Amino acid sequence: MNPPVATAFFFYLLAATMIIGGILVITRKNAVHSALALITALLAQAALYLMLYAPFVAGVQIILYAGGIMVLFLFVIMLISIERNMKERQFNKQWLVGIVAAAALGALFVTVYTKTSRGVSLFIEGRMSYGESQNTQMIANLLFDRHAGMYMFAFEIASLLLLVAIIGAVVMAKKRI
Amino acid sequence: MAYCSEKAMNTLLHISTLHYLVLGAALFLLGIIGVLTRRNVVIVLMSIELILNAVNLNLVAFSRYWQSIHGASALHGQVFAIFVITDAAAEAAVGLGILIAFFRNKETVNVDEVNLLKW
Amino acid sequence: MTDPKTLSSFDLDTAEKTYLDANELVINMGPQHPATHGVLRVILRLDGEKVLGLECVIGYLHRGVEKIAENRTYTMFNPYVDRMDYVAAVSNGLGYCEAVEKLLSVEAPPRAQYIRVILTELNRIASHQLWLGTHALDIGAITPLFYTFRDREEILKIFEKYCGARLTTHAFRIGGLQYEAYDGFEEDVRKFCKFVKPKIDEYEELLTTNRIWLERTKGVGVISGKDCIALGVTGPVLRASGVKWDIRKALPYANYKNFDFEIPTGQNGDTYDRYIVRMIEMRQSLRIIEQAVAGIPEGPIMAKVPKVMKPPVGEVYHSIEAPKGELGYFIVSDGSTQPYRVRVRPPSFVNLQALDLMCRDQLVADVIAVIGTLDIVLGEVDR
Amino acid sequence: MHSIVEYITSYLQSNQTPGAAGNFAWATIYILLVFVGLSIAVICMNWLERKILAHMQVRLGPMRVGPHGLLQPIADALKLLLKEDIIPAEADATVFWIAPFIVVLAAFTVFVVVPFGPTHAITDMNIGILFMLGVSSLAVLGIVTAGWASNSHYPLIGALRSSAQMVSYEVAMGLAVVSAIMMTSANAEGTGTLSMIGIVQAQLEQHEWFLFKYFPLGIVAFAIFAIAMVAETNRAPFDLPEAESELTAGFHTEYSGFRWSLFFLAEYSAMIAVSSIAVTLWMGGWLRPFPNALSGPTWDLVFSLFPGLTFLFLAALCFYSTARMPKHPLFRIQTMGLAGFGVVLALIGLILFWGPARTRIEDIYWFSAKVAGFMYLYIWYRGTFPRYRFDQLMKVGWKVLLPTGLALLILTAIVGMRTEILSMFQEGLR
Repeated sequence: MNPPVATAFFFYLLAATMIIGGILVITRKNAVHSALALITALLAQAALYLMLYAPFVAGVQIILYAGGIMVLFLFVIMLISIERNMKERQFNKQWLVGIVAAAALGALFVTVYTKTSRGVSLFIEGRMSYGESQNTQMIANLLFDRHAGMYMFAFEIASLLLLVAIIGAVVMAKKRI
Repeated sequence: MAYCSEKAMNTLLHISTLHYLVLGAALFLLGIIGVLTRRNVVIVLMSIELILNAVNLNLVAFSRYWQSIHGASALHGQVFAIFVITDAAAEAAVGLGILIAFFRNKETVNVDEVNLLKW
Repeated sequence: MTDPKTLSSFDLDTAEKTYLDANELVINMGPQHPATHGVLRVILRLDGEKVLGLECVIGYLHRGVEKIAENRTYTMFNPYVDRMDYVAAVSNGLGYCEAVEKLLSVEAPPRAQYIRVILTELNRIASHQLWLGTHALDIGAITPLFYTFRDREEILKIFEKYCGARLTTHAFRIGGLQYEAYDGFEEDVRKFCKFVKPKIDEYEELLTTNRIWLERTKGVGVISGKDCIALGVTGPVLRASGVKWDIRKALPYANYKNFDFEIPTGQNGDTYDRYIVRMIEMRQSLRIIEQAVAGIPEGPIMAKVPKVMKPPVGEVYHSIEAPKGELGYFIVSDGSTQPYRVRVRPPSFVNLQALDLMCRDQLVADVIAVIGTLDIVLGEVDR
Repeated sequence: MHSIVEYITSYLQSNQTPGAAGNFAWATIYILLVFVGLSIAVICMNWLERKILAHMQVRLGPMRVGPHGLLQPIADALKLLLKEDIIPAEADATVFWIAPFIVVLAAFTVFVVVPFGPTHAITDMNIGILFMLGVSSLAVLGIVTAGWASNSHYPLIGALRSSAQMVSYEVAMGLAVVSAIMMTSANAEGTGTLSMIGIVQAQLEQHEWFLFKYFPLGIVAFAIFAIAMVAETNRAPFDLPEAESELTAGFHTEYSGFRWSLFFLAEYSAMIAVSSIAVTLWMGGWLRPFPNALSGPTWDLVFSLFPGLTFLFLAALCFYSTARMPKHPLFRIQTMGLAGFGVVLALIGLILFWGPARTRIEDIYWFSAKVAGFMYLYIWYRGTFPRYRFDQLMKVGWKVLLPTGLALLILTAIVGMRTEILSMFQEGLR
């Protein structure tokens, strides 16, 4: 069977964008550059969601992460003057701990992912149509439907969490309460 | 491509759930390194976003895997991803609020200097 | 009464020091800023967008008009005053001529007085129209600017026909007028009055009940009558704060006694009241012009004044109601052909003092609105 | 070779968008067509705005370059391209360089899902409207970074203002959009859609524009959107980020030449984009007036004549102006140019009467006509209103539009579910 070159090409392109973006996020001195790198990574991830037949999550990713949260980040970076901070040391002395911890975790992931049962990887790809055109409706059914919706309670809890976050953010940012 | 077996080539080119999981793991590790080593709180928060996104990628990839087993309407992973994005929004709002309050009092954004419970 | 200490509480050095404070932002507005009406430089101390204080830096247009007066004869200095408030040159000339006339103890003949009033009031309308256009432009409404300039053009045409100049008119002479009114002058003025009345309604239609205009001007740049008096603020700004003080009525000069007109006052002393006061003033000016044109007498236009003026030793202060406020001339004569000292009390300069007080705790955008509503002309502020 | 031709032509028989049909060749052609059309629309808009605004303000506007200044936008574009591209010494050069491209990309990418007709869209997405809102919200990133990278006070304040403004108005905008999307589910199956094409088809099936649905809820939602979209595109009376009397030019103060023209391009295409959303959601998208009441072949023919007639009318205007041109040798070339322009317009009009062209162009014509109406509104606002102050702008967004939007959302849900709610009550009573 011919390997699906287009899919592989786009996957590796987007994956490379994400990895490079991630590396830039944690290495840039300037927080604005970090934020821009993170935005690039997030947009690449939205494209990966589309490749995974999850258009609704991709849309939410763009509108909330790239258009909302990251604007908030940029806003805050601009409110606090960063010139002085940029002259300081950027990394703390825990880099050894960081590398070790990351290596240990990486080893764990590698062992899990390469584990096979009877010569077949645990996570093979099934081949079927995923009903992309009904994606949004199906997510809505899971969230809101009176009979099939099992996440309604979780949804309400999430909205409560957002309310708490709003109040928390207002209290934190206010100078005089 | 003599040095690359056909089987390995096949594994590389047939994008499966595993590929997404590896990518997610890599992003997760990058986020961990960022959180542990950076001093700038803003970048630490951004690394946390990176970690959350790695998790999300895994969730959506699993969702697709789950769909291939349980039918098209088994979108639980995607619903989880949406909840995680909600949490990320809440976390960013509160985290940045704390950051602004901190900056206003200490005139710095270094996470090392957050060593008092009260100021 | 506001404590004068609080009025100007910071200088450039403290501004430099506070620059490092993250909560305070020091912004320099001007002298090449489109909204400062010329070369005014305003140094703003901001907390976010809130104004903590500001300082005006003036003098970019200083030409030493008062010093020049000491080296010119009384007649020669007359054109210079036109260059102070170039938007209302006729009023400047009137103030100077009347001050010297007072010093010489002569009075212009009635016909000259009437023509002087007509031209001055026309100039008041022109000045207010220019103010309205630029003020509305500062607040973001582009269209009134073009409407007011279209109609101001008619006034300038009358000036041009009368004395040949449009902006720096040099219309009056000490003791009366140089030129007799041209043929059809009265007809032109009458036509203009008829023409401009609906146009003023047009401006008001665009702005007076416009929600955004109301929100931008109501409660903005509030100043109380007491503060106005304490700072010496005059003109429409003072009247909008509820003080009924107009030199045309209070200390009548020229022949304003003969005319029937009202002095509009506001209650709140905010930008909107100042706008309304000026709009009514335009209509009242039209009323004065109509009465003056109807009652214009025949007769000479020049009083008997010597060719070489040597006023007796002494000093005189004479003030008139210029479009922007009280315009005063203090002239000291040492008996020679040249004044010993001329001191001008320009309304814009004095009114500008109130800017700091009016802008406290307002937003940056309000500073623009307040500078506009003070109706300053930098030629007059800096002289 | 044959297969390639077949591949390209195969799309023509299908009644899908090229994206949905999976035909990359036609998708590319559509992308080119849309972007070229968009650029032409922006150029026309530039000329029209200057002329219309000028005539509102008792002036003539551009008159020198070409007859009635018709070539002025081209002259301006040339000037901007040839101008020196200045990057301030203290600026962050990389970010300064990238920022305008972010804005332009965000403004142009949304047109991927704009439906100019049932098949005249680059693609039809399941999440169409969400995609449009999301991508258009990316423009704020470009504006913020542009202001920051300039490393100057005025652009920074302008950028902060605009980011706060766009983020706040997105909320109200989203609420209004959700209420329109809810209306799409008022059918037998009770399932709505986020697809742009689906939304228009829902209006066709429900026999009314969502503007008039559940009167007055549709109109209120539309009003919220219409206000929010002006704020979203930073146009008068919400043009605070570029309030020239306060912040000189706002976030793009330090930009010049080509990069500045990118901001300009992005602003106008964003205006067209949000107007397209409004037209699609509330005004029936590509549908001609009264598609159900005045149906039948006669009415179809009558309405399909409109595109040609419009072009003939424009041509007539051109000929009228030609007749009124000054009869002086100096104006000979201009007069001939104007006449030639009229002839071209008339030819286009005549081509549009030809059957196949008529049917294919009709949807695009009605869509563009509706969008053009919104564009005129934008210009009209600019000629009429003063500018809001920043806190007042926020007050309008958060204290007026947001609560109204929330109430509207709940009311729309209640009205949409009224039969279910009634039956629930009856069950409860029983």
